[in-house]
Amino acid sequence: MDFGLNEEQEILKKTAHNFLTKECPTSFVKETIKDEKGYSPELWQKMAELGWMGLIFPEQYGGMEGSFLDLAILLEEMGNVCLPGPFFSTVILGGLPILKGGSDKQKEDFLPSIVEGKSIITLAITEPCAKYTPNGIEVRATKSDKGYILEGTKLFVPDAHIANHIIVVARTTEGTGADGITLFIVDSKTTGISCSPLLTIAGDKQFEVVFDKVSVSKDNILGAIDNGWSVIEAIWPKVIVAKCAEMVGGAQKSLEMTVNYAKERKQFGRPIGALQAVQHYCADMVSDVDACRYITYMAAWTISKELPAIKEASMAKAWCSDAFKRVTANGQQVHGAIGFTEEHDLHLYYKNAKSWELLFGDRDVHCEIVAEQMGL
Amino acid sequence: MDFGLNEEQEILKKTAHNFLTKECPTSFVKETIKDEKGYSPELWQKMAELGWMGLIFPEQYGGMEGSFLDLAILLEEMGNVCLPGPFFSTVILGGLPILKGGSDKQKEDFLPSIVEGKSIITLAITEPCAKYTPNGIEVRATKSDKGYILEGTKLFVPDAHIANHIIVVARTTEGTGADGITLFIVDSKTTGISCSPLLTIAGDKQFEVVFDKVSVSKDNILGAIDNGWSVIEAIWPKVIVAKCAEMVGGAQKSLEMTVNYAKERKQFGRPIGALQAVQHYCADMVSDVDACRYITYMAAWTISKELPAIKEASMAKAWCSDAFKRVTANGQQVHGAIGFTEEHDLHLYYKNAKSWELLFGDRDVHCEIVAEQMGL
Amino acid sequence: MDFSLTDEQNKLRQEVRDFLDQKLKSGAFQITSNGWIESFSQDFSREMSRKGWIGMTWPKEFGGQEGTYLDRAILMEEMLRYQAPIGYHFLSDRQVGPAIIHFGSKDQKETILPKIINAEVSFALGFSEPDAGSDLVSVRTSATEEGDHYIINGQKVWTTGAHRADYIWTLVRTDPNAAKKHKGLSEFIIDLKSPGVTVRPIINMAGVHSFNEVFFDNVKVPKENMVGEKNRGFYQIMAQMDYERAGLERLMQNYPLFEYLVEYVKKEKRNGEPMCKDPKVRNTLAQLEIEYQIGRLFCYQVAWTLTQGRLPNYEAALCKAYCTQFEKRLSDAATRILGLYGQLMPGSKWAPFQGDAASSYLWSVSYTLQGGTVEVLKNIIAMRGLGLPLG
Amino acid sequence: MDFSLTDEQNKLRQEVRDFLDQKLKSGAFQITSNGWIESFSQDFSREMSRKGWIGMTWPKEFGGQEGTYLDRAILMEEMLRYQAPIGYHFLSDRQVGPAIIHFGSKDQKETILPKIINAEVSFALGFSEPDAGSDLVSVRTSATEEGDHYIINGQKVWTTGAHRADYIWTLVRTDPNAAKKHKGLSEFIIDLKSPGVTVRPIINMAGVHSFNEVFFDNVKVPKENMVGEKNRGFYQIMAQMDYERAGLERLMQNYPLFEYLVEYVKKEKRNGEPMCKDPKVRNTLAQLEIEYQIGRLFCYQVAWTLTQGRLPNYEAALCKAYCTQFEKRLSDAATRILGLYGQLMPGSKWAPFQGDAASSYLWSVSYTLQGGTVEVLKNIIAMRGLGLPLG
Repeated sequence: MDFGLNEEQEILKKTAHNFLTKECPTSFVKETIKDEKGYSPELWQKMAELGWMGLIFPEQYGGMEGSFLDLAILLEEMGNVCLPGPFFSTVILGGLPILKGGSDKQKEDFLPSIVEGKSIITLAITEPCAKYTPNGIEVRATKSDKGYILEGTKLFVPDAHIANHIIVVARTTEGTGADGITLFIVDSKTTGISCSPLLTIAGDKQFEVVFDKVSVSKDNILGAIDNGWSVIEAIWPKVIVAKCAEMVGGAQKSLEMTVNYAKERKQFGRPIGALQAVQHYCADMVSDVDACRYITYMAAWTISKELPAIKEASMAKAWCSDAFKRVTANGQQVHGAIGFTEEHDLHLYYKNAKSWELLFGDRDVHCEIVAEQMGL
Repeated sequence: MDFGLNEEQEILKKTAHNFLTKECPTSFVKETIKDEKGYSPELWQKMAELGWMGLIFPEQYGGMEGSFLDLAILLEEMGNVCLPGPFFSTVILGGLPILKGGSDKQKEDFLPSIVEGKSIITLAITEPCAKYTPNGIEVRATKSDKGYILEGTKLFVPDAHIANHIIVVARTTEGTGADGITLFIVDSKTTGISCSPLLTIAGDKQFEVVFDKVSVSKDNILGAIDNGWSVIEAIWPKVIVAKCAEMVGGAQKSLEMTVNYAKERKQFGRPIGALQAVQHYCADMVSDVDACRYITYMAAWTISKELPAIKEASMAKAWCSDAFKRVTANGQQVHGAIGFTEEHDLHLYYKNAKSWELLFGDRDVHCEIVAEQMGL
Repeated sequence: MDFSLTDEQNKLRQEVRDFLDQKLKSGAFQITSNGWIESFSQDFSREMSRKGWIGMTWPKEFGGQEGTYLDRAILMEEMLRYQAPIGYHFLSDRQVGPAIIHFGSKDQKETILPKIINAEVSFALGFSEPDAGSDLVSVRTSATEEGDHYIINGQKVWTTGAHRADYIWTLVRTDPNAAKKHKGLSEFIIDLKSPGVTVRPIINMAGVHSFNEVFFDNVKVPKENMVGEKNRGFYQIMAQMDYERAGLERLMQNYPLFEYLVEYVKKEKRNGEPMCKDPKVRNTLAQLEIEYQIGRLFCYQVAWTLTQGRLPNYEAALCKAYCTQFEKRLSDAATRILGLYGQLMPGSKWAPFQGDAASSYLWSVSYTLQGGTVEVLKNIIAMRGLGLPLG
Repeated sequence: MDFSLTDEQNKLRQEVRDFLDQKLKSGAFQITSNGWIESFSQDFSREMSRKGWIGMTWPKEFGGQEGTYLDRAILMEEMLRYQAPIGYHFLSDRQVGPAIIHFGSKDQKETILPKIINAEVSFALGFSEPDAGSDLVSVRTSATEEGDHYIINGQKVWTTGAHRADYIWTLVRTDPNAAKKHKGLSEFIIDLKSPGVTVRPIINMAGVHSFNEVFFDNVKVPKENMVGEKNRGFYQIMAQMDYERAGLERLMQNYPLFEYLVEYVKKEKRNGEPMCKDPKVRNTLAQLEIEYQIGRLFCYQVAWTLTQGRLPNYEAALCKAYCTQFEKRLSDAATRILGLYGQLMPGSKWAPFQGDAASSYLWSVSYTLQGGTVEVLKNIIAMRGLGLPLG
């Protein structure tokens, strides 16, 4: 048992923290989420230079071959500053499926480009029924002379407006199960693709992506035909735990802001942090934050060891979904009216907490998975 | 709108309160629940003399023809002192079905005797599957030469050891629905009936009642053959709201005990009631208690007006189940170790709260009914 | 006991509904959570005035209807159900008018009350300051006597609607040397167009300009604008608070969300089955319905108490504490039931019921803060209602 | 980071399990929630002693094994999973021994520690008094110097196991005139067989004689029974508390209930379907599993910190606050899942798993009170862990 970071991880954490604190202040975050693009190409390039996009990819593609645990540490720092932009989409939702299911050629085509910060990729999985399960996949890929024709609507696709490529989860054979689902790597500029922006609570960029007779070739298939879901399944614990790592960072920062405020803000002649109600809110918050951290890192470690992690990942997401939200709500209550203003920073976390609770399934969704894993 | 009691109700409430405070102190409650009989025949007779057993029965049977609201007021006071004994069984579970479904002869046979305190009656509805729904009824009544043969096991039957008669809910026609269920009023001394006591958390008397080829005549049928469930259905909102009324009284008393303790008990040089955490517990408690009272009395009033009350009753039971429990748990936390002792009185309420939460369905059971009533 | 309404009360409710249905049809407003206070329409308020629905409970001598607080509860319940645009007169009707009736001078009653009732004037409330939020006793904005005027200096904050109102009702310090700080405060009515008043917008986290900072720089205010007794302002305000805390607006700020949600899950299907068949959805909505009905009983209990001529004691604080927490749970539950759709904001493509859920989740932060935080309210319940000692 | 155990640690766990399986088979005990501390068996403790499982983390010079706190956590986890009868030595092993190692005299170390390790002596803890519960500083039981003795007068309460133990470890007032009350307290070891000691049983709400009042009427105690420095007792105790708060016993007092429950719902059918197919049951049990796993991580984090040679700061308080609240939710959820069966007490016909659910619901009242209430713990977290000012 070891709850500590090793030396390299400490350095990674510290470097990331310092860099992001400097490059991604909340003023930048607020500007960026109001901006249509939703990210800064300059910052993106700097992050690539630090090797972040390649942190977990093999050296042969220019990556650093770090562990998933390393990536979790980095993501925690990103969540800590509410970093906007397509890192999650590109590395987690885009890179991981390609690494897992891609042919050698596909890996060579995409991974170095991701690592160098030249390629932005995203994953189009959910549809109007808003599910992450095989029975939620109804977009069709019908065989044609040249390959396949994609037809249907994907919803809540992150960063589709800036993605060079979109990995599309589509049904190649009728049915509702996992069999018959195929992944396609599609150039986002292919004729027939149209994107409409959605307005989200957290200001992150999500899109409706409509595929209107979009013609793709066989070479665009990622993994085996009809067996694409296995790729999704394989990377899914990573996706979930990566999101949890961001939540840990966000929760930590919300706690710190609140504790600092409770020390400074005076009412009734003394700091409000001396009030028992405020102390108890803060104590509940630190308990929630520590719990988020341990349960998330246990899952991240399990993934790093390449052990089965479905239960661990769902335990983390179930807990973090509630706890991060609770932490930000308690933080708001301690802050009072000031936290309700746009000028203040706390709302960024409050909004992310709600957004990330809903993304990839909330507590109930993941409790059901845990129940299954318990043999219930 | 009128949230107050009328003059007669105020008198009833005050009389009941004074009588019960004097006749049913907690020392009496503790003795009685440890006693095998579980009630005091002397007190029972006094209650009959006060007219309580006849409060809601028609004058022609010796009753006072009071409203259901009056009964709720009385039950609140009974819950307030944790009155042990078979009042609930006899009047609510026994008397109401007879009043609703009984023939003239049955009413004459049983109601005056109930009113006079001479008859104790109970209802055997639940079975090992522990449900209050028609699909939980598997005890069979098979036709025989002389009438019917009862066969099967009833569980959680209150006061079966002292009941003169047991109303048995049995299946006369195969199936799982409401049709085919018949009620029988059975003399508890009939051959083939055996009772085994259960040990319950609240110390109330419940029994396993086994029917081993128990022969009953047609005259014992209460209501129509195969249509007994309609009687249960008709009285069920009353059963539920009657229990809620007891919960209101128990919650009120738990609150009072706790507030008094918070004023008297000193730690850190002052009454603990000055601590914000204790103040907030107490504020939550009074909120819960007031909510229990209003939602329960709204249901009781609806019943009194003979309006449909399924939703109102279930709203009350769903809420009171959680709230009374929460009130006693908060009360315990404010009391500290002293409340955990048998010498103290608070545990009587803590135990009743758990017991009554589970009886007649907890929050989830009743939320489902409310959902149905909402058209969901 | 009686949980029904009289025929007259039912008639009133129907009348209000008919009026609102007609206005709704005419496009005068939309049903949106939190819309009631945000929408500011003098025209709409004038129409309500003509119906006798402003100053409904006030004495006839001041132009009121002498209706009961139950009548007003019925009126408000319908206004909130529809989220009618009552921002112009709401604060004047609920709080300013009654305060003038209780504490105002003859002249104030004669000049201001008719204007409120006729929707000719709109008020904002200026109590909080940067260092006086929950702790109102610490108010520092000062009023110094100078001839027939007072000179006001200082700053108010979280002033809802100050950018649209005509007057601001303030609590200011008239005796900086009072031994006990709460004995040096007075109430003033200040014209927001007075020289020296600056209103600076504050944008809230829902992106809406709802409240403001208000700065006073040597603002001259006639002496007759003081309300009630000098240096008794704190006591006056405490009495007014019970009215502020009592209303259905604390239960129904996001009521449309609840109705939208129930309808939505009945119709919307997920994999062939209506969402309302999901046991979790059923359980959540049933629990919310129960909590809502209890909140409604709390509100009506307070209105009934007022109608009886008694002041609600701890009950108003309890009602507000309970109801605002309910509203928070409602907005959270709504976003969760909607899942990914729960993150979609007003104006977004695909947003169910105009993004009411996400928007309400943002607004809900303010519910348990405004007009006394839940924590302060619970202390009031404990001390005033239960007699627990001062903490 | 590493969430796995070493081969040696896994071997230890297996060894403990084998031992317990064998004892279980031989009928030495039954698996019942809350049984671990209630069951008091010197024989069983002697067998554990022979295994080296008492004083496991203590230095070898005092007869210990110099095992790590992680080893002890593993040992305790299995003991609690089985609810082995460890009441005889538990408090001595967890608290009394380490306190003597830290603060005791050479003589105390030499005479008492071996007896603890060999399960020859059992200790009770006498801290609380009728007027000193959460507020330990107010302890009034007095120790007055008289020749080579102290004379003890006063009363302790909530003393677990005092009716079975040999000695009581007490906090008493040695300087009634200390300017600061917490600077006048000292720790003493008192023989419960001393003349003047009276032990009066207290029956708890589960009907069990678990704790006691202990009265001291001019009890003579040799001076050498004072532990540590005179008038430093309060500081010594605060340090000991971190050990008290750290353990898995705060998470697993009713652990068997959880395992019983999970097995029960898998097997038991209601109307033909296993209970575990009910979405509500699934959701509840999954949530409990997550909460349990988090509690376990909290406990292991504290053990790891101690193993690193660092004292857990706020973490021990946090761990206990979290874990005891989990245990309460568990017992409540269990009774609800069982429905009407949830009310059946130990010994009742038809009671599922020996009435563990109902019984645990009663015991659970004490979980968030003993050894520091949840409220006191949260204040410690806020002040010690987060640096918030004294309330």
